[in-house]
Amino acid sequence: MIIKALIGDREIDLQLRPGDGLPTLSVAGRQADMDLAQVSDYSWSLLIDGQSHYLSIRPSREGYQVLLREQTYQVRLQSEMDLAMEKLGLRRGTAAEAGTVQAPIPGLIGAIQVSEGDAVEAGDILLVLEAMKMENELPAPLSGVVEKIHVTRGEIVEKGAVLVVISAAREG
Amino acid sequence: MIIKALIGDREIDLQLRPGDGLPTLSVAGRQADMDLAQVSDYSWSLLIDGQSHYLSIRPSREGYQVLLREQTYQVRLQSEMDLAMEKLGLRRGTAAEAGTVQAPIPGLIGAIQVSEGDAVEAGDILLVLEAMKMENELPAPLSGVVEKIHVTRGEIVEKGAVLVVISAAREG
Amino acid sequence: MFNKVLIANRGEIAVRVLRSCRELGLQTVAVFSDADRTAPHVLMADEAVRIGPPPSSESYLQMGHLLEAAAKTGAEAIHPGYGFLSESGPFARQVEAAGLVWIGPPARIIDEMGDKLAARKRAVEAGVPIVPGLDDATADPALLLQAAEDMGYPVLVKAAGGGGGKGMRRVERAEDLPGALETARSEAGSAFADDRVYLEKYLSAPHHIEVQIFADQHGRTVSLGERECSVQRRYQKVVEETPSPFISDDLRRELGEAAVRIASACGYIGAGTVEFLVDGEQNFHFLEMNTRLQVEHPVTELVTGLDLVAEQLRVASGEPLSFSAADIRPLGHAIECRIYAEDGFDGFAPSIGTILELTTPGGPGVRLDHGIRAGMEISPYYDPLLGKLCTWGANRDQARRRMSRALEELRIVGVRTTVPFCVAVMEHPAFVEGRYDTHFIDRYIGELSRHAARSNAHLPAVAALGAALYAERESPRPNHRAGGTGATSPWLEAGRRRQRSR
Amino acid sequence: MFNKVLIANRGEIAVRVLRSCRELGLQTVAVFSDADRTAPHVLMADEAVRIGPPPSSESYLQMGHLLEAAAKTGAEAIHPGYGFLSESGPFARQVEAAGLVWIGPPARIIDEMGDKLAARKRAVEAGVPIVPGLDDATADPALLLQAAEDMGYPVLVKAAGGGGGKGMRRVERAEDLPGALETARSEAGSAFADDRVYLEKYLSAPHHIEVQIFADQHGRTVSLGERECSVQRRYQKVVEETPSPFISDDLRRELGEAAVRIASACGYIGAGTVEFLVDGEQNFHFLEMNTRLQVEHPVTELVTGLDLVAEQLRVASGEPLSFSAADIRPLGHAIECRIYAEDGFDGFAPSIGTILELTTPGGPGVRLDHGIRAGMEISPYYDPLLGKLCTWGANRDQARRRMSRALEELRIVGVRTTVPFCVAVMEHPAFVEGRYDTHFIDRYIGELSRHAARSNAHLPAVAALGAALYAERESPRPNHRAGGTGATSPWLEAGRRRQRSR
Repeated sequence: MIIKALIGDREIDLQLRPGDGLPTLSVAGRQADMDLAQVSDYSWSLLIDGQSHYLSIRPSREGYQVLLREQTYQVRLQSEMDLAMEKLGLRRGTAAEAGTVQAPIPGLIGAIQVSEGDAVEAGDILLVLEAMKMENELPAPLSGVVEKIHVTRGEIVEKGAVLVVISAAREG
Repeated sequence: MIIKALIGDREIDLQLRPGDGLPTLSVAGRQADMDLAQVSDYSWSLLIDGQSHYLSIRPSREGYQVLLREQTYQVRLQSEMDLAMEKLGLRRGTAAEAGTVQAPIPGLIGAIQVSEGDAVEAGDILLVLEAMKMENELPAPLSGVVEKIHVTRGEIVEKGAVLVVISAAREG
Repeated sequence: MFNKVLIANRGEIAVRVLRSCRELGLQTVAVFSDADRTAPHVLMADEAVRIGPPPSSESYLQMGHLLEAAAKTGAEAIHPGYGFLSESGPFARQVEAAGLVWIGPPARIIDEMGDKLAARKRAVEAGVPIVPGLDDATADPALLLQAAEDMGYPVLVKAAGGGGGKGMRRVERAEDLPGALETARSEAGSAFADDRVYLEKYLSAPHHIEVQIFADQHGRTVSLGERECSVQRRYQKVVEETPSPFISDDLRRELGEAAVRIASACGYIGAGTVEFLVDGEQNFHFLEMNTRLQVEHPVTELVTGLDLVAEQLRVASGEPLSFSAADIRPLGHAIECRIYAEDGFDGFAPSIGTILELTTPGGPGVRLDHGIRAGMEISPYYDPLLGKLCTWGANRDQARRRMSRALEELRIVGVRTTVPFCVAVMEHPAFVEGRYDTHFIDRYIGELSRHAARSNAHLPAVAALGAALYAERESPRPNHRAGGTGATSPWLEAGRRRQRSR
Repeated sequence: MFNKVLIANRGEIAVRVLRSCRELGLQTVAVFSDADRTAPHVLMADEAVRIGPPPSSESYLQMGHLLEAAAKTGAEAIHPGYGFLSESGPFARQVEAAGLVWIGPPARIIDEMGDKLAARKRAVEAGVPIVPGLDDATADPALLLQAAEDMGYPVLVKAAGGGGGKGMRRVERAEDLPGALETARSEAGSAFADDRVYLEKYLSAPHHIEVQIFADQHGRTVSLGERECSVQRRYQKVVEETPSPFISDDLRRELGEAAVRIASACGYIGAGTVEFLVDGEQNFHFLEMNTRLQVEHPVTELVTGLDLVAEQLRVASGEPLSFSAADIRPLGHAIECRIYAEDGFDGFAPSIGTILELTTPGGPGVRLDHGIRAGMEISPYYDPLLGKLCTWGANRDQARRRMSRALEELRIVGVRTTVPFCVAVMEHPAFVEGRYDTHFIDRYIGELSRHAARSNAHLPAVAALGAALYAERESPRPNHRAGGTGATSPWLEAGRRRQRSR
């Protein structure tokens, strides 16, 4: 059961051997002594060959969000099966579609300047996203029709939240 | 619905009026503006006429354990009904029985020097309670027979835990 | 002295002011918006009064609500902290009109020094060099073009009525000047209700160095030394230190004297900061004066041993300063890192969310000022400054190493912070050697990011292992088979289950 | 210098040592018993090695396990902290025999100064007055009775081989002496494998004042000033401060010189503390020497600006002290309050349990050293010291008020602590005025308790209100009726439900 972990564009080969007691893992072929102990609701102590690491781990949409020395890592885990499916081109698409406007930063939705059904030109301002003293005007990424507005004024959104969907105008 | 709160040997008269919104409480006849807001799992912010109090509140065997400015208060609440029953002598007894040996401090059970069924004299050492570098020998409070031993060696006990019960020797 | 102080602010500065009040035996009144009902400054205060809904325009900036809260609680004095209404002449005037003590300089000084052009004039009168420029905001376009030509491009168009980068434009070429003036005027007009703008020479790669001064109502004005504030992004400070590793002792003395001259010239009272730009040849120019407590005041406190907030309270109540110039003998070195809810390696993008866990550093030479707690929601309503971590050392190297150590101990789970960015700054050669100016971040952001990635090169593998063991552990045991295939991998099951339950 | 240090301890002192190692760029190895797998010192260290089950006799006191851990991790030096094996000559010898650096004085000095009789002899040779007594532990009963008669009752019977109150007896009358000698001998024999006892005059109401000294391997021995440690219960310190508010500058100088003479006489190396008893007339007597870092070392660090652990590491690696006697110019005042998991108002009864929440103080002049975290179990296996809160002030009054303020900010939910007791000490008139000796707690415990009750007189009502509103809120809503009678009181329902579910 060879497994891959993906962190950004980095791939790490892991091998998990569920034993009678603790599972053992090897990284890139090298086996290590490991012990994961829960510290608190979100935090864990991981000893790898005696090296002490203090992590917080939370499941996320993409896999797992790991905080380590105040750096956040997004970890995706893949089994042999996943890898095989990927080879067959069965990987789920994750890229946002061209007409989807997402929040570039977390913030508060200010004035919304379009309505569903409106025709917009690429560059037209759709709405204002307020964040920490700044007002950010979000423009339409392409020309078309406002298909769906997912937010309302005064709403707090996270980074990456889908705000508006524009369906592209048919050419000709 | 007049209520009493008991803290140690102090009694405080409270009056709770569950309203449409927040309940209002008056203390010793004086009504106060109050707002209790949850801060975290165990902690609460209580504003009484604008005075800010930061409490931790936990239900306990006796009622509620309240931490306030690092002091711990045991609060028992009584309704009119409770008070009426108390007047009729129907109050539940809380005092430990004479033959019950409780842990005077929290600690680790060391050597247990008696077995169930043993006859003991008042003052005989029953067991050793170890706490923070000290060994405390706990004696039998009265002469009689060891009826029940509730603990085993190596066990950690809290203050007040019942350790051993001695049934008094019948006189004559 | 007054007995009860209302703190018209929130976050770490409200907590900071509260601490000094308490040490002096004064009662404290906190104010809060609905978003801050259980914020630390509310939990710690003696009294707390609600002043409105979350947006600061409806709460912390509502002068009427603040004065009502003071009246209701019987507060006798108001401390504005920094930001919000701290540099509002009208608010200071209203506070005094209500018969309360304003803990800050008198309204007329706030008004005067808040007007950048009036402040520049004061500096000139006090014999202090200013950044070359054209102060006649009403000059005709031809005159402005000529002036810009004379001082040489790039030039800065700045608003007379305010700061914070609003109404400010950097202009590279003459043909862009008229347009820039127009935009700046309009921005300044809407931001400060004052559309006057002026021209300043753009100094390349200056140091931003400021001097803390203090004056009482009895004519004594003292300099408490300088702070080096050149680690900035978008004119916002990230790291400060004192003493400056850059300036000579002669310049240090000159800056202190210049700051005192300007403060004396305008009859200053209370805590104030005189900001200077210093070029590579140690030429200095007055930039502006801040008529309030500065975010970075703790580094000055660490080397002087003074409590600046306590001193503000004393001065406001009419007492003389507790020290004279001769008492100021700065000892050792202090550094401050600002902990923002921002990702320093992602363009300082703000991060909101809930602080799930908070672990604070301790031990020798560490001071932490913050206004957060575990379980607190970081909302987009307010400034993203969570707190300030300061260290003191017998020398700069010790303070710096101690800062690295303390940053490592600080753990904030739930939002991204500038902590890893600050760690990289502490270890960057230019910072280690004290060779940096205001372009430090822009110049080195790539290096800082690469350095962080390099020195943490082993961490992605650790994170992957942690996630794998976590998934294994959290997975339902019945599915767990020795030698199981990928298809029944317990951790993928667990991962999927959790995704579904969202 | 060595590169990797194993810290043979736990709790706040392991964390303390780790911090200085990190600031000097040294790798750290923590050791842990099964009870400490997720304790802060393990979470913070670079490496961590399990050394056994919870009882310290099977883990932290296991010399072999510690040496194995060092060998396994390649640690080159061992820091013992205080307590556990820090004053074990045999362990120091084994560490050195294993080719490792022992961070402490050489074994022969530990042995010599650990022998109270040998230490008294050194003091006499160095011309330092000792507490009057009879040092001949083998003297016949008649001689002992005569000596006791000569020095006057009460007298103390003390063990030559160790401290901590073991083998110590206070004797009021001649007829009790033989019995006391017998018991003390037997106790000392089993505790220290050394049944020698000696007689000391019992000084009434002395001050316990100690001097921090530091010596390097190059013949330099320096005094870093004194600490006043008279706030004690059962010979255990609770509050310490420096400088002592009691002694004169002349005595301060004399004590420093005496401490240096004793340390020099025995060829001392490293950090050490010379303890004195000082009577009401400022006569002083050598009591004993501690050949290790002291719990209360931070107050000395706060007024001198030194890092004593860093200095220990330097001295152990053969470097000279980084300072000379002339560099020691203590500034301001520092106070330490020990935070024990004990109820100060209930005979210092220990408290065990889980720390549910932890909020730490911050701001100017506050230093916190602790080894706990939210979620941590406080077990009866180890010393009840959770941490130490220290404050610095420009003067004693500021340090004291700051301590009150910081104690109020410290919140430990889940176990009872000495925090409220320490608040009462800070506010007691005798402490405020600096008029106290080693009988302070015994003399004033009633007053301290009453003062706490008085100044918190309004809190029981607040607690009652909090509990009532909490019960109301936690109660099941369907049962909630306006004007409900006592019989359906929602909070009593809630209270009962919760009791049943336990």
